[in-house]
Amino acid sequence: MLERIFTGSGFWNPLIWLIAFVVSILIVLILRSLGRPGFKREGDKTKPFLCGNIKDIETISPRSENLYWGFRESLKGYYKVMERFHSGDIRDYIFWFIFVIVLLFLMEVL
Amino acid sequence: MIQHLPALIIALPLLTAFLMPLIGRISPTFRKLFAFIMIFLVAIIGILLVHEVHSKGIILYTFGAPQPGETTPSSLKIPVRIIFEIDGLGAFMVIVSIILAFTAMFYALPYFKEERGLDRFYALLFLLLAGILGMELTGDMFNFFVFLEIASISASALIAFCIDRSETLEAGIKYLAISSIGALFFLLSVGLLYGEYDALNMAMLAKSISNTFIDKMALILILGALLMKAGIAPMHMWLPDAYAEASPPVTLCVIAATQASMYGLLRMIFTIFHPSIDIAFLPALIIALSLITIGIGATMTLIQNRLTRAIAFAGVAEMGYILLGVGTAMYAGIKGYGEVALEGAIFHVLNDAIDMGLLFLVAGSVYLATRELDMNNLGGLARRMRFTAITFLIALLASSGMPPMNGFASKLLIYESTYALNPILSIIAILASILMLAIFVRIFYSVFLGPELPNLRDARDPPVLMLIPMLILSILIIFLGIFPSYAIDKLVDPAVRSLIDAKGYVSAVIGGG
Amino acid sequence: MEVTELISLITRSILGTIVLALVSIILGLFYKGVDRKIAAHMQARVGPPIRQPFRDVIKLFTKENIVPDDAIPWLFNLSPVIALSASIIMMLYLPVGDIKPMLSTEGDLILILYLLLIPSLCLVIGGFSSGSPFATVGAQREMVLMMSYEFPLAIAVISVVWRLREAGIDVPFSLSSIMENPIWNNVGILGIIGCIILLIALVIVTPGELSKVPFDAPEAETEIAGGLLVEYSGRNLALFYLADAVKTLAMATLIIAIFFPYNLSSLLSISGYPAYALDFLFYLFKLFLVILLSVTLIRVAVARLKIDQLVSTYWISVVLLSLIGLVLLMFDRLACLKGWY
Amino acid sequence: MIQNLPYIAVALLIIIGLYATIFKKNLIKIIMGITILESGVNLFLITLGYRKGAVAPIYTNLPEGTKVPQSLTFPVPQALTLTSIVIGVAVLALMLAIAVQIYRKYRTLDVTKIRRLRG
Repeated sequence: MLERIFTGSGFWNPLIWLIAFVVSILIVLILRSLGRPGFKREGDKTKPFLCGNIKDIETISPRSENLYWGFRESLKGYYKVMERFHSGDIRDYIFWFIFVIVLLFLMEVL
Repeated sequence: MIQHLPALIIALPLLTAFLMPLIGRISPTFRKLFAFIMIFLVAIIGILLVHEVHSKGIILYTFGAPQPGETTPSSLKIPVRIIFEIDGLGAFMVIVSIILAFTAMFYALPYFKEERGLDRFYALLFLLLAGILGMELTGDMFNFFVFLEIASISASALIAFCIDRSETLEAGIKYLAISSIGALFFLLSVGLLYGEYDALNMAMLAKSISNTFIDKMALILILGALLMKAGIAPMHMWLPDAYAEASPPVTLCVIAATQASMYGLLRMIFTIFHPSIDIAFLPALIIALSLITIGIGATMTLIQNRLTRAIAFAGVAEMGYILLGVGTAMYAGIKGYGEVALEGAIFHVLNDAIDMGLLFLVAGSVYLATRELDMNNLGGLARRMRFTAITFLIALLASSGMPPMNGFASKLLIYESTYALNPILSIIAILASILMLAIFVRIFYSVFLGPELPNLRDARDPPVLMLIPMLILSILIIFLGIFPSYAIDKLVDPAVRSLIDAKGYVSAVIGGG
Repeated sequence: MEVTELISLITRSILGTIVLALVSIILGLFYKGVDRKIAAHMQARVGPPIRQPFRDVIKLFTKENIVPDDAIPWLFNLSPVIALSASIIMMLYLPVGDIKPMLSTEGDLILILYLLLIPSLCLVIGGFSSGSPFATVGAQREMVLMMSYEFPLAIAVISVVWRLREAGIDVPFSLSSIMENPIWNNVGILGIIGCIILLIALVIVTPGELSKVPFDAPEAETEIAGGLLVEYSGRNLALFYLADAVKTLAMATLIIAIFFPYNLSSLLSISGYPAYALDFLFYLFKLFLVILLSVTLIRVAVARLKIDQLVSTYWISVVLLSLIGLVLLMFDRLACLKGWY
Repeated sequence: MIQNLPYIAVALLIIIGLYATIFKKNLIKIIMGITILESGVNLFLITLGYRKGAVAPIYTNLPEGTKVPQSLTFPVPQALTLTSIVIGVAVLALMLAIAVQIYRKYRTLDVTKIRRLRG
């Protein structure tokens, strides 16, 4: 039960990892407690760091679909193909199923 | 009693399913209680069965004549019977299905309040459970087909259950159409095999199969059907639809059905067809399909805006990991790194089931609290739904395979065996885990973090009864993550050994070596 | 596993963590100072003294630790703690000097790859949980950056390990066997070229891993005001600063462990404590070289990339580069098998 | 040749069924295609079970001079087909029921329009 996993090429022992992790968290917490705790609540300290006249923050914070824009932007071509592939058409679902079977069949025959 | 466990574990859900409409007439509370007691009993029977298999070896349960000649004239040496044969792999799958079904039922009881037709809902859920368990226990090809169809029909009825929304109907008919075609192909190949060998019994077929053209055709049809049912690209498109549109308890059971199809694949490949059929390109093709699945699943999940759909695409990628391990084991044989790969794949079946299950339960809690699944309209829920946020964090780490969660252990086994075949395999596997981490972090941000939205201020954690199944799955994730060798020794290794020892499976039925 | 072995492992991991926490924080801050000094000299500035990072940290510890209104406090405060502790335990699995990794039999290279992710992941979650739009933009960029550099990083690491396995090394994922069997000794001429290419890829990955210029789009002071760290202050910021320092050290140590595992003591046939001391000094020198090459030089020489350029840089150019390295290694194995050398 | 006729019919039925499912736009026609496919598979099973000149194994009602068991057909394929037909009916009923509901929601049965789940 406490054995490490041996994969033939590497090891993994979560228990020891966990012990080390807990110890290091303790060290970090001790280190952290050296610092100045808390803060005085005054002025606009706790408001987000923004300029301009912003009323409610939730209207300007990025929504989910804006995330990872850079990634989608650079793989635009791929995603265009993929969206066409996932057409949602029930016939395509069946077509790809038949396609795989026929492919297997042809690869076997040829 | 003990020797009838395999029959009971199927009979009990079936009985419950058909009693449900009657019970529902008494009172809704009694219906809930009854459903809970029954799923509890099934779980206990399942655990006893697994214990029995692990202590005594393969269990053979015969419906009908145990010996040839008892029902047919003595000159005809064909026993008329259906057998259930449960070995290590079957026992492992029973555990997986029971974990999912148990948590799903637990979650369903408080999840549905005012919905109509709950009798039928529970009836179908138990029917689905019976179908899944039947697929995992049976030792007969035609029986497998029947249970496959039972599972498909009840699952698609369940997916389309909330007919108020049009998407559920669409997902339901897509699932039903594609899986009935798949099942018909399966039946066709059962017919081919029966025509050639006069046998439907898996062990009998395993013994008699040779490398003829018809057998290869049968293998190809079966593989196609089961790969499709397991959600392997490019036949995976039904899976995100079905997972995302069904209500969370149903999704959990559909996950179990998908894993049962993966079990079918393992059984067909390694026990029935493996040594005798020689299709040279097959392992390479399986590996290629698994890489495509991992790639498509992991990249498509990044562009989804619907919470459940994003999780479902990640589920596609997870199935790819399992198939990657299986393909490597097919290529290298179940020895050396191939055995490690198979171990990883089978372990990942369990981990994937638990992780995905927890993710969908969290999505269900979010939906219950906000009536919203579009991630663009969600945000800031971590303040009000702290427990849900923490469980999601656990599921996030687990399904993207971060240490020390359970996903890491099984993925480690897969990475550190597939690279020996070709480094590209594990490179893509590692990359896809990072992509999955990215999508889950995105989900975490857009649902739980960020400024609080004014229309979501009254979102609350779900009631305690719904937190319990989430808690159970979280504890399982952490337990399996910290003591993976326990699960490997107790559950995974017997399963792998039973696949290595295909002769044992055959001789348990036919006798001899 | 026997009880005595377990107990010795546990004590080793506890003591090792304590010792390595101190050593790696001090070393990390020292190399941060060196990096800043050299960068300043390259830009014809005088630059701060080498002990400046220490002063920065001490100053940050005396500052107020502000938690914004829109933040989720428990996550906001937890992230820097996890980031620093994950960076520290990474050092337990990496060879420091000539000493075998503390836990060489308990974790391997894949674990290190995942542990390298955790500090960045904590940055991301901390940025997201601070509730500021700038931090959100920065955090999602960091995640994109992680997705991008992980591909070449995985190629470089897995290729080397695969080649070691094909050369007949047992347990090739273990850091101690990588250290004892340098990749250069196990390959032919094609493999050496391939390894050089992989090394270059890894050197390009390093600034991304540490979000330094030109891959610092997540922090980008000029456009998103420090990005994911914008709301952090006081001791939380200090912890992230330390985590960055330790992670730099760990990344450099990883490169050293894979590609430069040689030591002076075996060359000069010294043994005992002098050998340890010598090797440790040599390790410090190697660290200096790697950090100079992969962090300082690149960050002084190149300008920041846009986020989509960054993705295409890693996913196209660097991936192609490292794939060439992998293919060369494969050919090398083939050549070794057929005896073409 | 003549004994292969059923197999040709099986192949034709399967191909017609697949054609309908892949190329027809109407959901009802797709469901019909699946049913035709199923008939093809059922016919295949039945054909497998056929033995020339053999009789059904009903012991109480055997014709004179039947050799037991040589000239009896083993009724497994028939049993399989019956099961398969029953399952097919269930599938068909469920599919049609969902199709009716889909028509109510989408006001169309054109599958190119029933695709809100995509991407």
